[in-house]
Amino acid sequence: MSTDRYDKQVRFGAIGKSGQKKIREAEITIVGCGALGTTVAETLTRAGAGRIHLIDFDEVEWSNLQRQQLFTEEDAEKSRLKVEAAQVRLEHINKEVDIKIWPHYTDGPFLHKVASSSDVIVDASDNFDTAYVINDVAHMLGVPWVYGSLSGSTSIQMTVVPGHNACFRCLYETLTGAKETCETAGALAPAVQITAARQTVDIFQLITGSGACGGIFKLEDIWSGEHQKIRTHGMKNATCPTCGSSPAYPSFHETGGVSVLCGRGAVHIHPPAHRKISLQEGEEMMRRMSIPYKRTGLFIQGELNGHRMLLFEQGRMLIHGVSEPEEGKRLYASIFG
Amino acid sequence: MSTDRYDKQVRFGAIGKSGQKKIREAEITIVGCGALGTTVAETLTRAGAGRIHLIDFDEVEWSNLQRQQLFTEEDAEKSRLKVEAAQVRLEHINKEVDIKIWPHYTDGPFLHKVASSSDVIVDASDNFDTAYVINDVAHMLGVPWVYGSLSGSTSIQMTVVPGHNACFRCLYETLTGAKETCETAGALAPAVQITAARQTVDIFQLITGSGACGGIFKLEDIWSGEHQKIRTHGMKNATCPTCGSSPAYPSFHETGGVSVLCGRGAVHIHPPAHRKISLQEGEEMMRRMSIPYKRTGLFIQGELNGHRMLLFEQGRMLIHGVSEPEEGKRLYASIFG
Amino acid sequence: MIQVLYFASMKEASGLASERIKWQGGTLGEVMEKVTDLHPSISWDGVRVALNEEFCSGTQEVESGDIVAFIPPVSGG
Amino acid sequence: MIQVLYFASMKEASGLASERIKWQGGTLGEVMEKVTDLHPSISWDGVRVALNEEFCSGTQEVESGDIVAFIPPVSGG
Repeated sequence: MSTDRYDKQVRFGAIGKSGQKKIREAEITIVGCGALGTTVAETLTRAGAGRIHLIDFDEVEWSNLQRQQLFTEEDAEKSRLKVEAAQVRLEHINKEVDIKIWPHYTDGPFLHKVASSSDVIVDASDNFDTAYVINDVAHMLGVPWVYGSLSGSTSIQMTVVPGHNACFRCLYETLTGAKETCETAGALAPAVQITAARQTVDIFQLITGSGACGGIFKLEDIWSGEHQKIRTHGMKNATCPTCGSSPAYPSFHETGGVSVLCGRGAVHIHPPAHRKISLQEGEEMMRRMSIPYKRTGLFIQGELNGHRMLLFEQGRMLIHGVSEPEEGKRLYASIFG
Repeated sequence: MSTDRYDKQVRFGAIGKSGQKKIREAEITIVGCGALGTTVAETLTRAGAGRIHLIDFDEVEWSNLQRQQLFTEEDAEKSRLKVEAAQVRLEHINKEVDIKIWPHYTDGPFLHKVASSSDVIVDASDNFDTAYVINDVAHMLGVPWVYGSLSGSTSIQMTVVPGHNACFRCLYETLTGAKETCETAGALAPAVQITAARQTVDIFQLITGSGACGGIFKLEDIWSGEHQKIRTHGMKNATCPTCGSSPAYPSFHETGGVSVLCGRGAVHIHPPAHRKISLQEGEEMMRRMSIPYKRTGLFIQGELNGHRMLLFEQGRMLIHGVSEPEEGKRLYASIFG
Repeated sequence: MIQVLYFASMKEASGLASERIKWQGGTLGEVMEKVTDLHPSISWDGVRVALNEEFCSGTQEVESGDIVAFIPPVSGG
Repeated sequence: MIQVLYFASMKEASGLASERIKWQGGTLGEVMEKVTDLHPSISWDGVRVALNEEFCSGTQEVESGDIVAFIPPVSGG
């Protein structure tokens, strides 16, 4: 039946039968299930990877469909969790691959737990804060990670092998000022595909041990055609708090906070590490306060002052119709104090 | 509901609202619904194109799933026609886009008819013969076309604007000798994504009239990272039989023949132009010869000497379990003389 | 002459993907001053600079024929 | 020295994605002869040649510092 399923990949000399076997046994953690995450996850699933962890707390929106390839109109209509919608499609594509989903916010301790047995960690998030967290966790675990980012028609990709390459923090010790995000410059689907393709090639090279990825910052404007392969070696910082001789992993310990979601009029609250609220406790609280709610396997959906809100395990909450962090905090505090 | 559906594309300056309107009104013909065809079709569908024609006579196979992104295990299990399986998925992704499917072999007259009102023709086929046919038809119609090809980790892409650029025949007046195909060197999904991404950017530029595509042969080995943008201008041939001053369009008139399908042990027969057999006639013939068969909307499936065969409109036939063209011809002749 | 490449927000601020600039010699920092003169609306926040496909600091000497790329931070995924 | 890039089947036949070759001057055709000496199993059927990112014929002169790319036909989609 599916004997020649991976034939076109096995015929590629640098992979071959032994590479295919390594892909089959590989475990990969993908942080973010948006444009890059869905594309990389689909390719790895088609490629026959062993196990894929998909981390994302967000729901499918109409504006995602233009470039997030696993999702359909029905997923947006029903505001399905991205990781759930992705899992359903990926299992139709290849049921041999074990897809683990985590509708969670990515902080250091959480990622450290999920990715502890992964061979590669993939940054498919849409923000720098998460890249710093991945960079720290990857160095703590000694696992290579694959950075990717895009905006408009610009694509950036870089792989960091701990102990070998300048790390993300070496390149961006601090990041201040205006950052170009998909909000301001849009995001072209072909820029997504190029970024995800470069990420996937590096994942294949890391898993199969052939090819020499790492240490190159690949930059392309797919609209103008300008292209650069920039060596990062000169940026290596011997006293870097992530990859230097006395690492402190500053982003690992950052506690939760409030983030405003990209272009959605929604606020996402993740409580500090010492204050975990279970779904059980959340449900109890809502009942006590007579807040109308519905509980599913992964979250509780409720309504407070006209705002739709979703409460996840460990007390994370998504509040719609709010664009100011402070208002989100107030609403959160009105329930959990 | 879907007001901001294309928001991230509209925010991209070179597209904007007016570009989005042009995309919405555009008609695109895609020749081939394999790796490149499914990827380009999905991106254009998500982008909100007006109408997409998809041409391919083939069925989904297990070995397609590794890199052909619209298909699932069920499509392979049921040997669905590629264009039918693609249409179902594309309509789930964006029902605003009009997807027309053509389970046909691409010869000159057929393509000329299908693409007559298209703004762009896309080569997503897996062979040179079809590229020559597209090149001729595009010049007859005066419509730009977007070439793409790949093998292993190598990606090639080039856009030809009739009257402006050296054409495909200028570059490859004759093509002899060994050709590297997916059969010998395999085909990596990231090479597909890169090629399709470059094709889609050029489609966007042609449709929106911004950017300056055409005349550049883009070449990349995504595994090694080597990359070239080669100007084709010097190859322009003033007496080219396709784009020269007295065009003869030699590939337009080529009649049908027999082709052996890439790595499948199947033979595809397309009868010469003067000999068209309707599904009605085919059914009649099978009944008369007591060949067990089943008729669907688009084809008749029958069994002859243990070979599964599919008969399409106009007498095209796909015969499985045969790898020699001559044997295919014999089987075909045993029914239709 | 040196060739200067602008990416992401710098491409929008300059209105150019690339340009050639007359150059008699000097440091990367001086290239940045020159670019600021040409395109006053450019913001340098978080911008990284590559000289001939190698990340470099502002003290690096730039020679005629060199290629300088300016890369603002890009976040989206 | 010139830099030679091998793509697709030529990369497999040479076992290299690129290499540097000593060069005193001569035509593209002579570069091809040199490459055949180095890698006798290379097939030239249908190969197109680009010199400094421009398609060229075998009579073109090649100078030290130039980049030559060899591109065999590739069909797959």
